Amino acid sequence: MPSAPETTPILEMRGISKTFPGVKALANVELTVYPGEVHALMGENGAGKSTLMKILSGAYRADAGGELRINGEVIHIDGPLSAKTKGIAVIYQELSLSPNLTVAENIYLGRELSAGGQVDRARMRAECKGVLDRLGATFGPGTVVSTLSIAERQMVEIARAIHANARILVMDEPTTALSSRETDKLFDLIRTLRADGLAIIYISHRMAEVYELADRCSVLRDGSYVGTLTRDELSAEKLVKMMVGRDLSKFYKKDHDAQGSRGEVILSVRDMSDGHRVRGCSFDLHRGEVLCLAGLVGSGRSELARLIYGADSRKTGTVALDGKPVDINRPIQAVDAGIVYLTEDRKGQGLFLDMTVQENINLQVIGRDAGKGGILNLKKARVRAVDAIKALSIRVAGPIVEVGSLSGGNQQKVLLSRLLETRPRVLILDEPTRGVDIGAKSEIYRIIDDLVKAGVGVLVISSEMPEVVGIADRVLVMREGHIVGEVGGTTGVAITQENIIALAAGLAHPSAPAA
Amino acid sequence: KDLNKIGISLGSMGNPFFVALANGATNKAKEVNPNVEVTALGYDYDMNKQFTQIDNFIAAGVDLILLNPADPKAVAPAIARAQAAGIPVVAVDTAAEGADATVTTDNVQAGEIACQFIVDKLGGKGDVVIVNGPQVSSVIDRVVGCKKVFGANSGINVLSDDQDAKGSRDGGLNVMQSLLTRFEKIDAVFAINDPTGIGASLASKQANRTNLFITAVDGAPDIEAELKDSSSLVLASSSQDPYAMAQLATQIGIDLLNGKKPEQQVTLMPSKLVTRDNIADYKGWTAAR
Amino acid sequence: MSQETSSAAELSREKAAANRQVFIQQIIRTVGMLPILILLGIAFQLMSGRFFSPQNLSIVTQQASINTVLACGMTAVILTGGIDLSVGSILAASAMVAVMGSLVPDMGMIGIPLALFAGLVFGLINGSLVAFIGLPPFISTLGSLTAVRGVARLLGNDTTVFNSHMPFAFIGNGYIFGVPWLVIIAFLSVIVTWIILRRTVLGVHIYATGGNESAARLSGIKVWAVFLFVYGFSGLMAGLGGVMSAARLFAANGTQLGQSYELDAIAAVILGGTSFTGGVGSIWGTLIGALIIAVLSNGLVLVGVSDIWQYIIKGLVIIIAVALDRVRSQGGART
Amino acid sequence: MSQETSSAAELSREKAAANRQVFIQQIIRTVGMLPILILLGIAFQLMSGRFFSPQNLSIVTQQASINTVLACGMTAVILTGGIDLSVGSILAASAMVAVMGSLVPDMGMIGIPLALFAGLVFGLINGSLVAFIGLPPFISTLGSLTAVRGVARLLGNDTTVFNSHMPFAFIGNGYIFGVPWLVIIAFLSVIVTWIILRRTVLGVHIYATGGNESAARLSGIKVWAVFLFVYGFSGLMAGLGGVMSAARLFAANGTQLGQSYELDAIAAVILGGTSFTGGVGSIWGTLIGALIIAVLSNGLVLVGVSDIWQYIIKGLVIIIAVALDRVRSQGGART
Ligand SMILES: Nc1ncnc2c1ncn2[C@@H]1O[C@H](COP(=O)(O)OP(=O)(O)OP(=O)(O)O)[C@@H](O)[C@H]1O
Ligand SMILES: Nc1ncnc2c1ncn2[C@@H]1O[C@H](COP(=O)(O)OP(=O)(O)OP(=O)(O)O)[C@@H](O)[C@H]1O
Ligand SMILES: [Mg+2]
Ligand SMILES: [Mg+2]
Repeated sequence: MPSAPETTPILEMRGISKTFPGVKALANVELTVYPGEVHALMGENGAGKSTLMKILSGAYRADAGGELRINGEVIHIDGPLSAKTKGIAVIYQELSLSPNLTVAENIYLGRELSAGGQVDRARMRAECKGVLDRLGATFGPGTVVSTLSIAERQMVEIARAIHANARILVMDEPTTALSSRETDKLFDLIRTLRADGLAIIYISHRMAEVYELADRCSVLRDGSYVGTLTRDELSAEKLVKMMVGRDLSKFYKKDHDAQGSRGEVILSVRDMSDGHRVRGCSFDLHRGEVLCLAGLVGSGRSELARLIYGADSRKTGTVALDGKPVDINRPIQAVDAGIVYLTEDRKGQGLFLDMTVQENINLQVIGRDAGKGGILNLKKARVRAVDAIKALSIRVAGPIVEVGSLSGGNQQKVLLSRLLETRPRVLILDEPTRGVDIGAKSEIYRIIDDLVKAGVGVLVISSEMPEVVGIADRVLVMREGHIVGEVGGTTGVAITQENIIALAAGLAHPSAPAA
Repeated sequence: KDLNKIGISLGSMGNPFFVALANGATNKAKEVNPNVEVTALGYDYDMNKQFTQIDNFIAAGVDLILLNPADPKAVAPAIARAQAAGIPVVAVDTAAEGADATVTTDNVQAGEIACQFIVDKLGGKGDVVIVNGPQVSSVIDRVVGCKKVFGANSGINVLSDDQDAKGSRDGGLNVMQSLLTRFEKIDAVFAINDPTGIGASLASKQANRTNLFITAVDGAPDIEAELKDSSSLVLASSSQDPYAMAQLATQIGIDLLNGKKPEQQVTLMPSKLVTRDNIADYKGWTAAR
Repeated sequence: MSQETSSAAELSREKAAANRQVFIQQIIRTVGMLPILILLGIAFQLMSGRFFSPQNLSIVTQQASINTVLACGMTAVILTGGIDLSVGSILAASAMVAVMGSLVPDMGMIGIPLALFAGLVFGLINGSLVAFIGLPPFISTLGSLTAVRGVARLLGNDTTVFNSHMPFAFIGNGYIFGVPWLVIIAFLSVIVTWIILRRTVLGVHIYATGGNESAARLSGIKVWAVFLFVYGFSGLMAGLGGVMSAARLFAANGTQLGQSYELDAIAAVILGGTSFTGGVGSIWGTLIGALIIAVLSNGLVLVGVSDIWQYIIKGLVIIIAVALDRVRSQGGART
Repeated sequence: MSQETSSAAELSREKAAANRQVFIQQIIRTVGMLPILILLGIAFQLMSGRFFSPQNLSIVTQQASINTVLACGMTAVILTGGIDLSVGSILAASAMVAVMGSLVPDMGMIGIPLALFAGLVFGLINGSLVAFIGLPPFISTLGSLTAVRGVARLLGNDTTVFNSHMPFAFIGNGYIFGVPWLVIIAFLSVIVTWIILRRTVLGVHIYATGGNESAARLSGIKVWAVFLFVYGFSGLMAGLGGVMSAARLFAANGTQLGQSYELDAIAAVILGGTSFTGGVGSIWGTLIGALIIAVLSNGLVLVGVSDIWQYIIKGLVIIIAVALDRVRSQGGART
């Protein structure tokens, strides 16, 4: 039905190229999208997916020579506004909201309603309420965006696109910040929109989502168009081979023996609370164990991690390392004790985008490497950076490239290698594979596996269910600030998606709350 | 009427000249009323700020205002407001239109004698430079006086007169350095005040151009040291006497309060040239009196 | 299932509470410095016994008026994350134009539009540099701070121009219903700015540009138009300040006017709680900030503090005021 | 398989090329304004015939020296995303301390450490306000701009203090191997700043704090210590500037010294390509910026341009220089 050759494609992109200073991001790429289809766009980190979409949305200008057709007509897009008027709406990978404005103002940004020369805030609020309700948002249109979580902000972006009555809707990794429940809600929504005849271009690194949603799937590799598969042709092997150019033998690599490698307790957290988002959480993390924290968005997992790390101030709670209590009130104390934390907000709180890859990788160890008087050991820094780039296969021209110019997945690897350079004993990873491509993902899983084998305790917060099920030795489930249950490990309850979701939603009690 | 409060609005309270002026006024007023409250403020050469200060003085209920006007004519409306509130206004250092009285150094004459010194010393022939300053009326007058003298002597060639050295040592030094590079031969320099002159002297000494000399206007304490120092290139300064000026102005103000009109609207205090020869007899601004 | 809905209800209740809290915080931020303004007033009243006299209040508000007008434009500029250092120079140049215009026989009122126009043009030049060439606002307005000062001096050839029969003298010295014209103009400027910022689409775009410039660009807002507008508006306000100054002084001078007025205007905006990074702030805060500055200058004279100590006290009060505000609204974003 | 290796080789060749390009870009950014500096020099030489004389070059560099020293501290501050408006006032206060110290019989050299200490203390006060109370840098240093100016005047009771037998007069007037001491001190300051910024852990932390403050906090950098350091360093540099100024002028005055020096120092930093938002910039750029400003002031006098036109030309040159730079390095991040 959707790929029927007799229908005119709503969108055709032909011969699109884009050169950045020093980088050929796209070379002669094509893409054809029909109305009423969900068209997945796949490719490794840095393949050029976002760049292609930014050209479509008028944020970038393509190099001369390409052609763009909508409903068969050649068009020119010379800015965000002209894309918008042609019915193209994009939800970017980096959220593009004004944090100081309200939800309604953001939804109407650039096409505000006015009455008698005044902005009509009341009407704006009333009219976008419907969209928000349809999305099941728990916040109102008058809420200031800066008070929303990442997931909620993403929901605002989706609402904005839907509300603009777009004919072509681009979603650049919309589910990276969503938990399975929000994801299901989003998918229902996407199906409705598809039924309404919208063309949806869907970018994701999650295979499962692509199988579930996509009618067709185009693949980019290193800035070139590789090919398009229809639904029937879609298979993991084919896709991966197109994307990576080789086979990925084992995806969720779990070499370590879940029972065998698990050692004594390394980190124990007791009665942790911050007064409102986290309430009396206690748990133990063992040496050589991957412990996952699952739960719905807003259940307080990130907050709990930040409390342990000393990034926020706690109300009650103690942390002990190897049975000895440690005093952690600031991040530096946690780092010194051997606990590191990978933030979920890579750009906002993780990386220094204007600094080079080398500086970012070395940032937390330069103090240790430095000579007398804090003089930098640049040689050592370079060696570390080069090694780390190799070890994590970071796609970058060299160590003195600014991190801001890397693709999202490669940025994530830079951030991860910065933490690994500190040789931590406890690693807290908050959404470690957010926006990371399949190859890099399996590399990150391999790294986690290696660390665990070396006796590091790893606490992973993840909203991606297959990931949790795939890598966890044990799973704690959080709900409304409490740890409400445990699966896997010694509980005897299997680690399955159903068991976790049941706990997270407060529907079942397969076991007593841990500790 | 009693004298309980005096408001003084002066160019810049960081300038020793105005400090001496404020001291003179304060001491004079204390002779009349030992408990007198004197508020002396700098308006930092901003006309709005001076208007504001005068308004504030009116609100504070002062009995007498002394001011050094930002502009001789422009300050008239503010003066009129004060007078309407029954407060007599005496201008010091620069004449002010509408003021009840004015006491000022004869700045034109000060410029004249400083530059006459140059003309005499050069024998009426030579290349000179005027290092100018912020365009306030006292500075303008000095330059007018100076140019009058130079203009009368056809042998004198004025190389530059349009560089603002900000009236400070710093500015004098910087501007003079560049002027020295620009002109290979300079015989004498007229600086619009002492700090500028000293700055020019420092620049010339640094550049080893000691075949020139400098005159200035003020007779400030630092010029006294300079004139006593034989290595200095400053040879003369037209002195002012801010202390006496303020005393006179305050006296006139007190008389006005008691209904006595001054003998003349404008009292010009003549300037005397202080040179190396007569420096020993010069009393200076800060001398105890 | 019922549990889920109840938790959803709870969540939305919590959200509403959070929202309320944000709202209250905004109010606090807006009127943030009001208590300090009142405290200062009371302190000066106690020490001098004259501060709250009607005559003095009229003087204080008049003194605040020009800075308030400048600060209105500055608020819009800073809300976009920019800065305008050239307002003092533009004020001086516009005041020159106003006085020179007022000297035109029989149609001296032309000085007003001419001065406003001059201010607008200078502002639009600043705006073009920022909007089209993408210069950092600090450097482009630093350039015009210097260049426009030169123009102001050039206009009068370094002399004072004056006109004792200023046709619009009433602006600087007249009253309506006992309220000085200067104060009325300043208040109207505040109102107009408030309407622009809070009641028009343009205002939303100004806040959006300051909050996240690239997001604003992506959503199709003509960011260049926003920049052009705010700098043009700031220039226009400086032109209005020039008219007010000319009307008050019956004179203007290229050097002796407007020196470092930009610092006072910026201080008013920041005291008023507007964030330097843009996107957050309100015009009412600016008004209070401007009043605090004027009250300090006036009150310290009333109390008879010496010039030196006025400097020290003013500096300390600015620091303490903002520090108090910071401590009080702890957890607020860093401006 | 062979195809894969050959493509890998190609990739690595491509990578090397990209690497080179990045490197060249960085160099261009660093020396960005150098062509403009050279152009200005040539233009002034052609017009006056004296600009490149050794004597004049010595004068220009001397005139640039104090601003360079201030701009070194300012660079560190701006790299953290802050600003220090108080350097001019601190310079004045330190110069007062230096001259007063030089008058101590038999141990006049004590003026130097005293002045440096005074500068450091004022700087640390600024730093504490930013680091511990979280005041916006603009407002806290605006407060000290005013308050420290008051202190400077208080120190000398509003008079000029002078010492014609300054024991450290050589600093302001002496030469080593034909190079003025002032220039040597300025150059050493640049070197020291470069080492701190580029060769020490502290320097990386400064860039990191400016680049992303919350990431810096989260990665365990003591952000408060960074702030304390940069403002302390800026104060210390202003103290050094005070010593240089005192040694050069044999005198100091609390009001007349250092007025609006902060603008020149900031202009030097920004002309040098350091970003206002922090995290991006280099000290060599600052040096070139400071030289451009000094060359302009000196060259315009050499050519005989009147004071009024100097203002206009200086303003325009600043704008044009940055605009040219912007056009040349198009696509660069907005500073
Ligand atoms: N503004 C830019 N300047 C320079 N290079 C850029 C810029 N934006 C993207 N690139 C480069 O273009 C290439 C494609 O990037 P793009 O963001 O489109 O990848 P992507 O497929 O979306 O990757 P990801 O899955 O990680 O989001 C990368 O090599 C990236 O480094
Ligand atoms: N700055 C903030 N101000 C007010 N509320 C906030 C703020 N940040 C987060 N919240 C709220 O706190 C709740 C927890 O958010 P958060 O996203 O950190 O939880 P989480 O369990 O870590 O979920 P996830 O990691 O999947 O996003 C959210 O409901 C959000 O609305
Ligand atoms: Mg992408
Ligand atoms: Mg989270």
